[in-house]
Amino acid sequence: MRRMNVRVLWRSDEDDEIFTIERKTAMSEKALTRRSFLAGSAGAVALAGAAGFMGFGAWEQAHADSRSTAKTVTTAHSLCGGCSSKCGYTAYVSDGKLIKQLGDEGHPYSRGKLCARGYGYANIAYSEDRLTDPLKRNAQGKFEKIDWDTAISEISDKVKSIISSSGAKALALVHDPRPSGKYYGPRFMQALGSANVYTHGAACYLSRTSGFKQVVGGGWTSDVAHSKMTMFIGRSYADGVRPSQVADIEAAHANGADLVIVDPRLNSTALFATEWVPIKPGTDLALVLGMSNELVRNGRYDADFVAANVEGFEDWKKAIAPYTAEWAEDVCGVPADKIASLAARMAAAAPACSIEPSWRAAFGCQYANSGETARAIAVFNSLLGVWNQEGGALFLPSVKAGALDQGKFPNPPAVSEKAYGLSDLPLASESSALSVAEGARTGDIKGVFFYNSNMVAGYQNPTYLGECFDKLDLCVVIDVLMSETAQHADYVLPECSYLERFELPEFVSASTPVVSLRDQVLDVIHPNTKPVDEIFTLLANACGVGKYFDFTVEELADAQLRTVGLTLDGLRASGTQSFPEKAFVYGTTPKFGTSDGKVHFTSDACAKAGYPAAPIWTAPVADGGSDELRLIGGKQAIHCHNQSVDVAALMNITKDYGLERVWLSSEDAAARGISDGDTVHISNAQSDGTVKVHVTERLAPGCVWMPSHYGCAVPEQKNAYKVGLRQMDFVPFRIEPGYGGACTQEAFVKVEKVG
Amino acid sequence: MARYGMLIDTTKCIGCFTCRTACQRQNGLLDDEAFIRFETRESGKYPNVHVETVPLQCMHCDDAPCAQVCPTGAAHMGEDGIVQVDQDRCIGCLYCMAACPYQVRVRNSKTGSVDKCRFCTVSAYTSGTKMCTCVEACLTGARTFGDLDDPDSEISKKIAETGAAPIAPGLSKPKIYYVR
Amino acid sequence: MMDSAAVFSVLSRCFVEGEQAEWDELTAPTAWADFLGGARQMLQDTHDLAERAPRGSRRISGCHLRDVLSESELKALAVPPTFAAHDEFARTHFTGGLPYSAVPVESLYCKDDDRRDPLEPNRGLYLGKTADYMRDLTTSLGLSIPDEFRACPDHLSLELDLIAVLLRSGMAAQAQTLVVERLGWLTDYRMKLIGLNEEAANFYISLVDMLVCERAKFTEASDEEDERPRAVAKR
Amino acid sequence: MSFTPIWGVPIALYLFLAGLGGGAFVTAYCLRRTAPGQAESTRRFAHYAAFIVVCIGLAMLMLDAKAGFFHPQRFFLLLTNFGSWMTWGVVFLVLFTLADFIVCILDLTKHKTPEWLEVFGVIFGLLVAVYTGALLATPHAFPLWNSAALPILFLVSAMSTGAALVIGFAAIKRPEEFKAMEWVSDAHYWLPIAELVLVFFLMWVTYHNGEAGANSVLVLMVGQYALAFWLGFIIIGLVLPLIIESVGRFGKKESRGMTACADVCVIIGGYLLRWLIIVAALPVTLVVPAMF
Repeated sequence: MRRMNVRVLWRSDEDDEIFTIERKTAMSEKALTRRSFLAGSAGAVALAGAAGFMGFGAWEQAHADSRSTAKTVTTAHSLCGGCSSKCGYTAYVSDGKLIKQLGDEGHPYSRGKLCARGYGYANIAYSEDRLTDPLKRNAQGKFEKIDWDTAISEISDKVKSIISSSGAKALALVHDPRPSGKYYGPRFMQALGSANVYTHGAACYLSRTSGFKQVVGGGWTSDVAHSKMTMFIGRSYADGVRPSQVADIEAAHANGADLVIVDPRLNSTALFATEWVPIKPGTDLALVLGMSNELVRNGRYDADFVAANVEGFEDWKKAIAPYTAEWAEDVCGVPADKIASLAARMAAAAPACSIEPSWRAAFGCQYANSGETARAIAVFNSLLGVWNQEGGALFLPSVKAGALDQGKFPNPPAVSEKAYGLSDLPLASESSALSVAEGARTGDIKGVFFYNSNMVAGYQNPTYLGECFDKLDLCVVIDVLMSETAQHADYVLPECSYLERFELPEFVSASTPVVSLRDQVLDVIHPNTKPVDEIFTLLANACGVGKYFDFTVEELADAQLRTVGLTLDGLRASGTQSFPEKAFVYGTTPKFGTSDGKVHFTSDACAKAGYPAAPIWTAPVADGGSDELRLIGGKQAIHCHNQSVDVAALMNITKDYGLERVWLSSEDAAARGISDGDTVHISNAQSDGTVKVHVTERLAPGCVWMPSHYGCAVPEQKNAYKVGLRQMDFVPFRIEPGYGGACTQEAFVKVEKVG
Repeated sequence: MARYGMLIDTTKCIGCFTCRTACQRQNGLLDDEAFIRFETRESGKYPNVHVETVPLQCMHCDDAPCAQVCPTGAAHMGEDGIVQVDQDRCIGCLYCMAACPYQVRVRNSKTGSVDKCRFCTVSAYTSGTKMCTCVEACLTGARTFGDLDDPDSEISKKIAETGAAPIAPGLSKPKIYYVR
Repeated sequence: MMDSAAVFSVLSRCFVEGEQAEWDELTAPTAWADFLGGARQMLQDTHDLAERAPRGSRRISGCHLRDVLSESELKALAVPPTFAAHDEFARTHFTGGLPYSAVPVESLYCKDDDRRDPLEPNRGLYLGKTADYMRDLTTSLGLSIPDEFRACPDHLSLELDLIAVLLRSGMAAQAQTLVVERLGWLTDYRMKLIGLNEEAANFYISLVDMLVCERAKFTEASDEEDERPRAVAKR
Repeated sequence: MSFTPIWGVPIALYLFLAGLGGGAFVTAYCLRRTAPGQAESTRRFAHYAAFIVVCIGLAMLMLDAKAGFFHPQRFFLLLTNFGSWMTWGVVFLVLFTLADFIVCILDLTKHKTPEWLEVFGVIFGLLVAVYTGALLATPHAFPLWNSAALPILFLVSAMSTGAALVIGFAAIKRPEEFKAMEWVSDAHYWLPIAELVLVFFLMWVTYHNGEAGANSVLVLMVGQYALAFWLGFIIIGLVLPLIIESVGRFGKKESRGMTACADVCVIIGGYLLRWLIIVAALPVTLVVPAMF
């Protein structure tokens, strides 16, 4: 066998005429071994190229020198992906790497600042744990890479078969709304003819918004910065960080506002608070009733406002008569005189005061009485006539994109029925994702798409949810990392990170409403990952509903912006554009979003749903044994639920400061012989685990506080795997009747010292 | 010749770690390399509890104990009163880490050499280009940076106004003043 | 008998998902025997990679396949996996985001680089410094990175392919520099493959061992005389 | 919030071995003075042992100084800042190792080493032993280190471990020479006592030197390192050798085996002393770190 050899006669540059003599051989496999990824069929370097070679050391030296000189730095206005606030910021990129991030002054949520997650989470783009290709679960249950075409066609076949066998109502989408996701996902489902679109609301704000809806038609924003007094029930601006809110509360503190924290835990906002009112978890309703009772008993409420705007005041007044401050003291542990003083101070500060609407904490979805607590709070604010008053509670305006040309952007026909399970939740303001779990268990739901949602890990009991979704015929997860939910999926479609995608304009409600844009900051790193708009467009085409997606995301964005008098290029340049003509004006009595535009202290819908017509006392359902403690959770400023725990920059903070530790009051710790730094065993019927404990004076006895980010059970997320415990593991599956909340803190656990 | 220093108002520090991650972004630090560390102090008994978070970073001491003990001269007092560590001279003997009374020097897990806060915000202060440094990124504006030798600078006035003082007396002559 | 360039080309095909036709052609009995012969000859070759032995080249200790690979690895090497098996292995292990991912990209495994580049994201992240280097190197040589390798210019297949290209272009000394500088992470990657504890991984482990052994030949040599490779090139 | 020590076993070994080397060399010189010509092979052993032991220590230092390990040329920069004990330490170490090396060469070639050379070696041997303590004592961030007792304690421990090494060797390998080493054995008997006193003094002073000092002592005496401190260092390192020596000295039979065993304990104690002092020290910080 002749050796194929390449002889090079290397002459000095002047007479470089002879370069390569190459012996041609007949064997085709020789040709194969010549073909190269880099140099194509030539398989060799042109002579000119040869001089370009540089060893790593030399390159590093040259590279370092070139790095110090001004490199081309590109900037782009975009929206942070660290949490759902989506703060506007400017990204500075050099040589494909993010070197600087500055919050945009004009954006109402960032106001020129980003938080710890904004900077840390950006490293997700280069993470080793990222999904790089579409995956399919093979026969042995392991995931393996498949190409996009096969994935899309197999998924669309399953979708079509489900539709033909049980109709489009057997399909569902669960998503955590993101600028493009909240348009493309629901549009895809509507195009298929399914109304089953769900958000993460059931594990976040559903009970709260539903309760407010019954009384005043929806949520509000407290004008904290200008308030004389604001009460925070469970909500902590310094833990669930949004830069604008931190600035507001700091301004209020500087102005000497009376800022009260009602929370079993003295959270990080303690710094700005004038008073901490520790309370027995799940009994905020009692406190609010006690205060309301005080207001009415002393006649210290805005009678004119009530007379003009409130329905059912008399019935409500009769109903809450027995719920005095003294009664409340036994239930929630807050002394009666304290309740009276809080009510008096609120009355004195009115109308420049309010109870902050909160977000997830305390009554977003925590207890079986969260919906009723929300109603009572809306009633309390109404008593003081704080709506749209300076320093009170504001219904801020927002701008929506107008209708689009139906030729280019045809809307799919509306779907008549309601989302699956919504009829069982008459009081819910929107569908509850927990209905999907029930539907999957009973077989009504056969196919589910998850976009940007790790439902199994966070919405309710992971084991239970996992079992439900294992029964599905089709489970598709679209995400950036493998997640607990993806572990139950048949197909996993890799999305590129938020830094690599352009998304639709985000209309933000604020005192001066704005529209902001998530522009693309980095080129798509992994070629096989796609942004959400492309993914759903591919799926739609494959499922035969492509005609509703026959446009690019830029065209759609530009069209949406033109309906409000802007252009895409204009918004790209500025990042955030405000609508001064729509700015909020104090003092205008709002048109409440209820059926008749009035405030309802009593609600027939609630009565029909088995709740008292007026929001009076409803107890949380879970009850613990004598030595058991209620398990409550909460956020930390460096994480966004379980989305950011795999990012090393943030997880290192957790490891440096032991932030995964659970908190135990010194009284409960002493009773169990536990001291700070010990390892404890936490257990109940659902789950058990060990974790280090932080014994503190900052927690009311009777409960154990567990940060709600940890306990990742996904080995792929190497930084997060097995760090700390997961609160949801200990929570039995339960849906709050009528409202649909996930009752995330209806669980008691036993805490024992280990060893 | 300026003498730069910083004022940190811990009554505004909510312990949100933004300064730590912003600094890592601005200076391209490793994920486990933090130039700022935090001490949290709880005092009082339930329910009257006072909470304080104190961020600590290189104080750029005028009599830098680290520079005194560094055998290779890597740690040295640079111009404008900013203590610098010459990464090409440091052998990673960690003696400066032992000498630093505030324990704010970190060893780079990849190169083994020691590094610390570089007062990088000085270029923002002098040139006006916006940077995501600890001073500019802090959500509550707890930090003020400036020239201690200039009586009219914001920091000098604030120190006079608030009576800010070093975090602990007698350890060294630090250039970070705390309002607590 | 295959020469070193062809051996590297074949190796570069083994660490990436390919087409059936190409794989069958590679692993056809004659071709594979040819490859093994070429590999054995390369490993035992006591000279530098440069075709022309430079003046007074020292004896480098060649290593034989037998003393490098264990029994099971030798067996795995003798019979290459069928296309179906290779495809299955590639589609479960050469893709990112899974617990059993073993994506052969240097940035994810490069160990201590001695100087910290302020803007280089940390180890365990794609597009590290070695990726930038491979991107700049290929462009300066007039070559181009194919789009499917956009996220990983320092993918093992590209590194091996570049070595083969350099050998074919008569730039053997540079090829040797690449072998020494760019394949250092394979010991780290080998542990990852072993961590999979899968029978199918033995084939790939044996290929990696072959490369580690080949590199070892030059690392002892190049440690003694740092200047050697460049001296040859300058001629 | 627990505190992770700055240095670990490599540096503890380095400090211990540097002291051991210095101590062995000094013991060799004492033999020259007190038992001239009667313990030559033991003296040779002491010189060789000192050289090897110090080299191992230096290797430990180079290994731990990772940035230097990657860039060996940077070690030459060590002689930049003469305000730093480490620079002086390098000077002493280099000179001591040089002297010891020359003495070893002379021993090997059976030449007689001039007394001035041995005295030169002894001076720098002592300086090396003291420098290891002074190195830690300078920074006042760590109360446990920042006390005058430390350099003297490290010096005494160096001499004690050095002597133990030499005597232990002689006891086993050179019984006849061992008998001639009366003076050195007597001196060696008192060293652990001095160490005990110094340790007590160090603990007492540090305990009253601020919260961090008190905590460092508590971590040593009742905390995480209590076992290593009491059993390892105090009992095995100091008290046991004292008992054995006392029995041997004031009792009836002088058994060489027991002496060798006591010497081994002293050496173990010497290492544990360095390791404990390094890992147990807590820094002066604002918030009292978790004690245990």
